[in-house]
Amino acid sequence: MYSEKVMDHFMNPRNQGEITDADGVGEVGNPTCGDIMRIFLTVKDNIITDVKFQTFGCGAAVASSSMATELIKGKTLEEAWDVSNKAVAEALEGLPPIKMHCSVLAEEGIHKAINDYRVKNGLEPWEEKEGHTHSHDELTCEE
Amino acid sequence: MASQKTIYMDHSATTATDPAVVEAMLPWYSINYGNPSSLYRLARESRTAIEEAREKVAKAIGAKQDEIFFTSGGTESDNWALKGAALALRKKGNHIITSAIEHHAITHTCDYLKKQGFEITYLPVDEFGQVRVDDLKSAITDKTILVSVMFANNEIGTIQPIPEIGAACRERGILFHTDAVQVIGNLPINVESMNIDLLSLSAHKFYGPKGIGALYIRKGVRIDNYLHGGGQEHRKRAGTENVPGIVGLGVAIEKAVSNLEVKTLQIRTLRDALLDRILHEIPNTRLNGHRTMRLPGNINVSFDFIEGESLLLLLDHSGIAASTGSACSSGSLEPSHVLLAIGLPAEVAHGSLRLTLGLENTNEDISYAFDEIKKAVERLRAMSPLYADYLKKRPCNV
Amino acid sequence: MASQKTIYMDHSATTATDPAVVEAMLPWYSINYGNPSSLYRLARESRTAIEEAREKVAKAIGAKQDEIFFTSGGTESDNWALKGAALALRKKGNHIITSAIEHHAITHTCDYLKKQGFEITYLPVDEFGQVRVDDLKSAITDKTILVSVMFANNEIGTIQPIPEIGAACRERGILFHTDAVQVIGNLPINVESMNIDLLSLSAHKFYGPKGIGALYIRKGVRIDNYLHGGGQEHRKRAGTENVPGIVGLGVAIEKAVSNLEVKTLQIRTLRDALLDRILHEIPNTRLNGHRTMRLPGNINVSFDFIEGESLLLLLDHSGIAASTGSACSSGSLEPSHVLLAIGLPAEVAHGSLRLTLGLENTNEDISYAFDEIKKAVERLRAMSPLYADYLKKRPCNV
Ligand SMILES: Cc1ncc(COP(=O)(O)O)c(C=O)c1O
Ligand SMILES: Cc1ncc(COP(=O)(O)O)c(C=O)c1O
Ligand code: FES
Ligand code: FES
Repeated sequence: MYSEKVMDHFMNPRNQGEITDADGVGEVGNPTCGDIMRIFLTVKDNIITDVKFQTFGCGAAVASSSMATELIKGKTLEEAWDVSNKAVAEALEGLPPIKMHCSVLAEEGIHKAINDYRVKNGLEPWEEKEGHTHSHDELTCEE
Repeated sequence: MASQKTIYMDHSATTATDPAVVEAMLPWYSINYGNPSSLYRLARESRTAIEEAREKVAKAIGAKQDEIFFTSGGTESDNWALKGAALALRKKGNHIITSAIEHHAITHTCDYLKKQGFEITYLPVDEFGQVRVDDLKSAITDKTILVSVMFANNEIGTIQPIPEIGAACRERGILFHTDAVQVIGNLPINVESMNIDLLSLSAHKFYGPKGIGALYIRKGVRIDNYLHGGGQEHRKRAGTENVPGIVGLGVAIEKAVSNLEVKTLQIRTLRDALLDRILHEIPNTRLNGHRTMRLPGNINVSFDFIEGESLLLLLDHSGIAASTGSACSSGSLEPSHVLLAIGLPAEVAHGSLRLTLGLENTNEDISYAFDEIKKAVERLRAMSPLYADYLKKRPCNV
Repeated sequence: MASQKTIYMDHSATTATDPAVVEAMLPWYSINYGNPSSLYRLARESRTAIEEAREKVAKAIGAKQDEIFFTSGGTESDNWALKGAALALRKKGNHIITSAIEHHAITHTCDYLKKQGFEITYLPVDEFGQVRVDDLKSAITDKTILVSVMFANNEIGTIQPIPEIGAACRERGILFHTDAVQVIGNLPINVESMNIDLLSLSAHKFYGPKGIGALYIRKGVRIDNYLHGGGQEHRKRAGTENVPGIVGLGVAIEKAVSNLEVKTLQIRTLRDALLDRILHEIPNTRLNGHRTMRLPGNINVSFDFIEGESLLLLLDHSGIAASTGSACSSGSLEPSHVLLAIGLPAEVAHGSLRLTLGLENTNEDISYAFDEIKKAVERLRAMSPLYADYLKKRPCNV
């Protein structure tokens, strides 16, 4: 179901943890839906010098968090803002369709963290996309 | 990458076909391959084999041979029982009672029947997953034609008060179906004394092959046919008989019900050992389902702060095969309707793990599995924002 | 008592499972037994095996992989196709067209649909068993939602003008289903060029296992689900997948469609040899069905003055496995509806013999079978009052 890249990032998550004195923190998701992602940023001169994540969620959510933090580390805030969920999914060599929203979560978490930083520093927040939702399809069954 | 040994703890999903069962099936593929409906010797052999298997199934549940009809599995049996009874009794009424924790083969069939104009009552269950017989009694109306309550649940293992439910239905002259797919080889069944009119079973849950099952239809009970066509199964279920599958089901069920007490004691002992360690040695963990009225091999626990699919992935990496009620593993992003029905908050349902033990599990499996589960839970908690919050909120950071 | 050697000439009833097919199935019973819906490695292997088999089935009929859905056999495929299409399109119309010579899996499903308010037109067939495309065209009304005409008949072997029927349906935007259960391994099929929307097949007719089949559903065609429950088969067909059966179906169909011309030429040559001898060397004998538009292995002949069941018993005694359209062998005392539809008087239908040849039949089988058939016919005629009358009425007693 998952690509090798997803499994690698799931088994060996990069940048997992907490930055206690983070410059920006973003939290997205909802425990009811089974996913919460928290992104911590350290920003110096408009550049993300450190990033960490905490995630409660599935394999795709963990791998997306890990990959997303890799993708934005060392980037300017503008560059980081433009890292889309598609880019995260592609870097992971694809996600099952039903799991795409887990990468959306990563994109939104980064946006929230960047805006948190901006607001804390007296800047206008950038415009975020609409909040993430799970597509509540028909029920399926395990076995 | 991952370790190659598999410790299989997902026996409620399916079981390995017993090699003795496969052995018994083999001649019916390429040697005695006759179509049982034909007239010649080769065909007569197939017919005899089918009737022998039917006898074994009947015996295993206290039924008579001509009350057993072979199907393609539990799903077909459930569909047939419900749709067949509903259509046959439509003139008498359009009300069907079932429970909130049935398998999807029942709930989705009920959804379909609802679209066809039937009214469905879903009985609630208590926090342990049991239907209250009084709820059933008060749900019955003049229009009630069918009650379908599963014998034991596939996720949390809770066993229902089947004889009492059966008696309540019999008293009111209402058909009673039970999905016993999880029960063969785990609990004794007697359709007579338990007042069961219709019963579904599926071979692959008790070391038989996949794709074969049976429906018990009590003599005198008339339900509509479901698969229309040739005159097989006494004109009740069309389609060329899956002879090897039927033979396999026969052998598997005969084995499954023999020595039942010894086998289930063995499994229950292992189960309890693993369950106790999980509950006592991993904090913030709870048991889902009933403590005693429970399938012998079933463990269903929730670990706070973590999500089940990630847990399964880590366990798979350690070679442990298990299951979860988390939405994230379901392809539909809805957590298990069973866990919600026993009152679990969605986020707790997400952190559920089901381990279903079987005949081949050992003490070593249990120790190994426990260690791996503990490590995996700790690892996932270490990355969970919910756990981080919990630690911060605790009076002292131990 | 009876000779122990069996000369099997009933391949349209079922076939021996090819030992290579059984070989391929074996690991999926006790080694790779994972439930394909689960998450772990064992389950992923099953999933991959299923998708590989699906690809093989798709390739064999010119379809795409996601257009193939596994079922428990031809009967389920037929039931699903007809009921699923009828219910999905009920709002558009309630008229279904089929032929007078379909398998009971179609006709009895149509009977059921009729009770549910659908109107069924049974197209007549000509004396050779073929539907006339003009009849079909004029039977179509504004309410027609589905046409189901079998690709080739199981009793008389007649092949229908499927591409023309498909084109006529496509032109009017009407769904076209064909029961191709008898056709795999006998004729090339291409669902694209033949304008087929739905197609049923069953593994045990082409040296695969019993109890497994498939329904092809053209992309974009929406029919209702039939077996409700779990989310298997892309949420279209519930039930734990019969993994060994599916693997067996895949291997069997791949073999069945390879070298098709060589194999069918071999069978056709044997068939023609036997058929010619029967028609020329046994008097008062006639061929039922079409001379050329006919399944390569099919012989269906009527012997005047005798009854088919007795003939089968004698042949069985000689070790020959065959079939008849006689009422006396059917358990229902109705002679074959197919033979009646091509205009055979009931008494001639009673004297019919079906021999369906397969890959393992040899020249020796043919000679032996011919001799035994001739002897058996003579023996039965010698005791037949009809034959006695006939002899008396003839101008001279040769
Ligand atoms: C309780 C219950 N009912 C029905 C089924 C369906 O059986 P099958 O998958 O054999 O169709 C299952 C398992 O899949 C089950 O656990
Ligand atoms: C033309 C035709 N359709 C359908 C079927 C039913 O297939 P099955 O017996 O595999 O269900 C058969 C054979 O039995 C057949 O010959
Ligand atoms: S976190 Fe639920 S599906 Fe990814
Ligand atoms: S003669 Fe006996 S059934 Fe027809």
